[in-house]
Amino acid sequence: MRNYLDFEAPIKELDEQIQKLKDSAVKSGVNVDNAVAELEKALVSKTTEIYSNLDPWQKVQLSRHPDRPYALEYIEKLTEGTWVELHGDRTVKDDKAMIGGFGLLSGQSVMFIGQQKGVNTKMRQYRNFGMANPEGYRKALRLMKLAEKFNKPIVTLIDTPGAFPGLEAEERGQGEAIARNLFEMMRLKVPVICIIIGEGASGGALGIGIGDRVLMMENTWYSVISPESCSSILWRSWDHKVTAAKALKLTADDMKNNGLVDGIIREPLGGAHANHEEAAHILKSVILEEIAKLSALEQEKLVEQRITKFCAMGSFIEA
Amino acid sequence: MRNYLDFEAPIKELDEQIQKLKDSAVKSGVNVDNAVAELEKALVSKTTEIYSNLDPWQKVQLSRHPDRPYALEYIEKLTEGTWVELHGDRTVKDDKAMIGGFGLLSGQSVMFIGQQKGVNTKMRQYRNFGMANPEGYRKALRLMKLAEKFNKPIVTLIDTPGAFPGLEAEERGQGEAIARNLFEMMRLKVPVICIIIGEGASGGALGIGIGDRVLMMENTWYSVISPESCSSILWRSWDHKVTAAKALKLTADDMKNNGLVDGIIREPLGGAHANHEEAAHILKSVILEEIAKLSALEQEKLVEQRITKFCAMGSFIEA
Amino acid sequence: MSWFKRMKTGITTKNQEKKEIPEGLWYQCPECKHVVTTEQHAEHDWICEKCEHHDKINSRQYFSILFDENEYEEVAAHLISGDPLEFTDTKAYKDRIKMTINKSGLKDALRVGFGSMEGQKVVIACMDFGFIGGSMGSVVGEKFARGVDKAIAEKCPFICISKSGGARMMEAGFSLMQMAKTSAKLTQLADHHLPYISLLTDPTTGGVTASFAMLGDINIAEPKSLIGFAGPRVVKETIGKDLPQGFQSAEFVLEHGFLDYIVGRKELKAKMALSIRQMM
Amino acid sequence: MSWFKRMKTGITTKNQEKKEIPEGLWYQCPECKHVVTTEQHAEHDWICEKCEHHDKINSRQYFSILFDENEYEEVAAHLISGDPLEFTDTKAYKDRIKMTINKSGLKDALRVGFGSMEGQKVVIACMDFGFIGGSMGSVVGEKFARGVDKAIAEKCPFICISKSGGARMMEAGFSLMQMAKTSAKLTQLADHHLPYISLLTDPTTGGVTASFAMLGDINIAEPKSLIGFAGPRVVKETIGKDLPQGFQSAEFVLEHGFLDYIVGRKELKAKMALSIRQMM
Ligand SMILES: [Zn+2]
Ligand SMILES: [Zn+2]
Repeated sequence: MRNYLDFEAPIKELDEQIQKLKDSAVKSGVNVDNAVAELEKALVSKTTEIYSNLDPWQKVQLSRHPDRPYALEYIEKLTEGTWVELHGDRTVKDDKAMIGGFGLLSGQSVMFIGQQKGVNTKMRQYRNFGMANPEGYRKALRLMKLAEKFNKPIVTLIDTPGAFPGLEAEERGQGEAIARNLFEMMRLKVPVICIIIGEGASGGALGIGIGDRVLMMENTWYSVISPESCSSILWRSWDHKVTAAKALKLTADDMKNNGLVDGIIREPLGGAHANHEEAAHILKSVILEEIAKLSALEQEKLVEQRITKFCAMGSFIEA
Repeated sequence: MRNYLDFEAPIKELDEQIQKLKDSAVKSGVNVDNAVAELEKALVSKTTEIYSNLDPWQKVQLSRHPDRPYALEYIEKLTEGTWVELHGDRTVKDDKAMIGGFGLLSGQSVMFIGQQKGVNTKMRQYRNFGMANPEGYRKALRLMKLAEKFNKPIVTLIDTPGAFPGLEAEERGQGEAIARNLFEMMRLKVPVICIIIGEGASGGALGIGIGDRVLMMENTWYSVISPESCSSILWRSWDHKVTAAKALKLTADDMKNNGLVDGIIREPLGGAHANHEEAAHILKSVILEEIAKLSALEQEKLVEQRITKFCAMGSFIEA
Repeated sequence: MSWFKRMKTGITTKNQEKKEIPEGLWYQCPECKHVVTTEQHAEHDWICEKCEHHDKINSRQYFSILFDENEYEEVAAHLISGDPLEFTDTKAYKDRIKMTINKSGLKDALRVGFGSMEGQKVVIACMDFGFIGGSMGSVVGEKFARGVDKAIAEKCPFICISKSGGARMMEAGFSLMQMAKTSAKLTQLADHHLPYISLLTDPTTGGVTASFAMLGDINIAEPKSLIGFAGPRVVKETIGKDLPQGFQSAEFVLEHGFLDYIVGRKELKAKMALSIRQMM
Repeated sequence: MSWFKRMKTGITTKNQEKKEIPEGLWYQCPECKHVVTTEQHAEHDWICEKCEHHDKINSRQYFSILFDENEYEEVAAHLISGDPLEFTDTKAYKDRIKMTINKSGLKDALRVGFGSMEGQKVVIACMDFGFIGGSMGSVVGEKFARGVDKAIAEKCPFICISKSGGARMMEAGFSLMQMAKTSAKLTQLADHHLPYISLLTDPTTGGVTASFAMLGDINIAEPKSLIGFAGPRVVKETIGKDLPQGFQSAEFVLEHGFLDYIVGRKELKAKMALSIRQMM
């Protein structure tokens, strides 16, 4: 059973019609191939139409689509049984909202790190809704340093509604943990590729988001705040989230145009949630391609370019 | 009011006689200078006699003498108002049993780190009797890395009955914290001088004890276990602590003879507790001398020598 | 002007400036209600002489306390904010900036000075809460970056005094990336083995805490400052109960291992200068 | 020899060997009391087929599981303990060593093998609890050191399987310094960017936990192993109350962030080999 967002209603309708037709054919024995083909053509064209005209708020909704693949699923599909999850920050805890470990990507060892959301009610709790505590960021950093030691590239998969704003998170230094990651990731001597696969909310996303390539999948968002929170702070009401989503320029296109991310990764027709296999396949080829390019650079050059890139971000007037 | 150990009884007696004589002179106006001088001569000779013939268990007792100066007092005397204590492990806590910070030693900036025991009942609690938790070892490491960044020598003052064996200490990885320090101290690129100023108990002591020079003050002990615990494990009773103290070869002389420490720091007559000023003075000149020697070495050489030294420790037979 | 009128002016500070710059002739301590003349208050480094309450002050005031003879050269003073997203909420960002510049006399939420402190060359960056809540936009990031460059060029330490509500939402993604940018600059400072002291003052929260404010070789704070990543209201909502007494105070943050020391403003210059001497 | 007599031999393991090497023809699981033949038990890698209880095993057994075809070259096999302190408690250390060597057939509490694991060259150091409780004396330190040297010479990973009660008191200061020595050797391994996997088994405590056992590039453990610095009895005495369920179990240590993964003995070889492939 897949889930449909409001604006996916026409898609739902066509999906159901096709299913009904097929079911009736099974019962009646009548050949419905032509009718199904017609409907499927209509489905493609409807889906294309809807997905070509998404507004920012719709992309935000898609980034949170319940059927969307999460980090672990991508990693498992990418590494085909060679992923070994590694745990723990070596100080206080193993954070279930942040996962990491080596896996082989077409034979090449890669350190994968990502925020992990839960796939059902129980797991959502277990994964703390993809909101990491400080120990999650520290685990991530430990694993990145491990990858650096053995000269392996790092891929981070970003998908978080934010760093967890809990009491213990504050006690154990959420701010320090994220800050430390920014600092240390900036000078990792191996290629770092960061991919926003869902939600890229603020410091919680950036905490594993310093890379030589920062890429956004088509139907994701990345900004300093969620549209809802922005609305509630600036307009003092939750009702302006659509406006806020637009104002924040948080889509992949906007972020790319503003030079704040390096590229956009195409999703299958109808979004990553409509075809997990293809989404993973696209992801894999992008990662392999980028690793090949980045591995060609000298380590010093790599770090220098990374620093230079982030230092160039900003818009101001020399009055 | 100073405290006297059992075997210091003759010293106590002479101290009291001298005081009584002086008191009576004040009352009576009689000149007692000659008599006092005689007694003081006797005191010196008695003290010399006692302190030349200390057995290992007596040295253990002296290392715990309640009047003995602790790390903070030494540091303050050494740095003459230029010590700035730095706090925190940047992860979970500030451990009061482990102190650290820069101070100027005759104008030269030095990172001082040490276990700190409490000077009275309340402070003993506050300092956890000089038994650090993992965060203490992590604070120490953080400060050592800070010193390394700015190319400043490190001096550690060791005085602990052991790393704290508490529940939270285990939860937060006491073993990992000490292990990490051994590993990281081994390759610090600045001179490291470790001085046992009181008790040097096992891994808790070694956790800040990896240095280019490891020195023991005269009346201290350093071993893998306290004589009491050793007695209770090997003899299954606490009664053999004197025998255990002897068997463990834990005195400065024994440790030096076995090549497990690099040198012995002389204490004032009657022990460091009898003259804090002089003890600090001696300490200061030793530290300055060692820093001068070690600073002359290249960083790589320094690290290599340190590693080689510890790798040479051991006694075995190539059968 | 009658005495009464003066007094009234003194104790009524404009909302806009959030009590950072008490005007008029009198200052009343918000904690203990003690009243002194503004001249006396300034002489006491804007600390209440009775209860030690540290009044929130601005970059001009910090510079006057820290730079020898209050002499310093301002770095990148001319930068002002662009409007990369053409952002409009209840007001256009462009207008908000213009208005704030006019009202505050500041160009943005960070000023950078180069001068000497107890005879040692030093670059000091200092945030101004009066400029859109000390929020971090592109100008803050760029000025911070140029401050670091100045310190590297002068081979001197870099000090940053933080006081911030966090991100500048009207610069959205640009604001977020200033966290990355300032951290990047600090790696360059570190490569040159130059000390960085981060002074956290009341309040330091959000993206500033999660970037340069927590990255000091030593992190220090003024007493009782509010320091955190998530604001106390958000944390309270998350946990669904009241926060413990002193939560997110400087003293709390010290106990949890993130501050090297807390220092009163009276001892600030001497102690920072000593710390710098120890690291240089 | 009657069947009864054989059975009795089988389920009565000698105290000296702490159930590491069950002799005879039958093995009874101490957890679920399930009985199998020792041959079956060995075929199951000394894991109970019913309840998955991992029997404590020795270096010979680990080597047979991990090295391809059980082929390996032993490193520094000839080292035996000196008696640097001429230590005597209820027995002279010299005699204790001699006796233990005779009884256990081991030279000391660590054996080091060099061979291949799933076709990859690897040095494996493995502790024997049967030798004075897997305590760390000079020989353990030196063999560990030579194992690291071998790995460096062969440019291959180093694996250490820990199982230890901690220090060897009869070597006092020498024992303590083996913590430093083994850590020093690991810095050399790290300089060569060769992977170090630390496998912690039941039990791993004391000085071993506070040195090489916790220093793995990845730390892994067998299920339910007791892992800690202070032993549970000491901790219990310190806090003056009962310890929580599962305290210091591998699962507990994983939750607290110190283990990368827990792995059953059946999957041990394949998973370690994969981890090594990922780091080489
Ligand atoms: Zn007041
Ligand atoms: Zn069983």
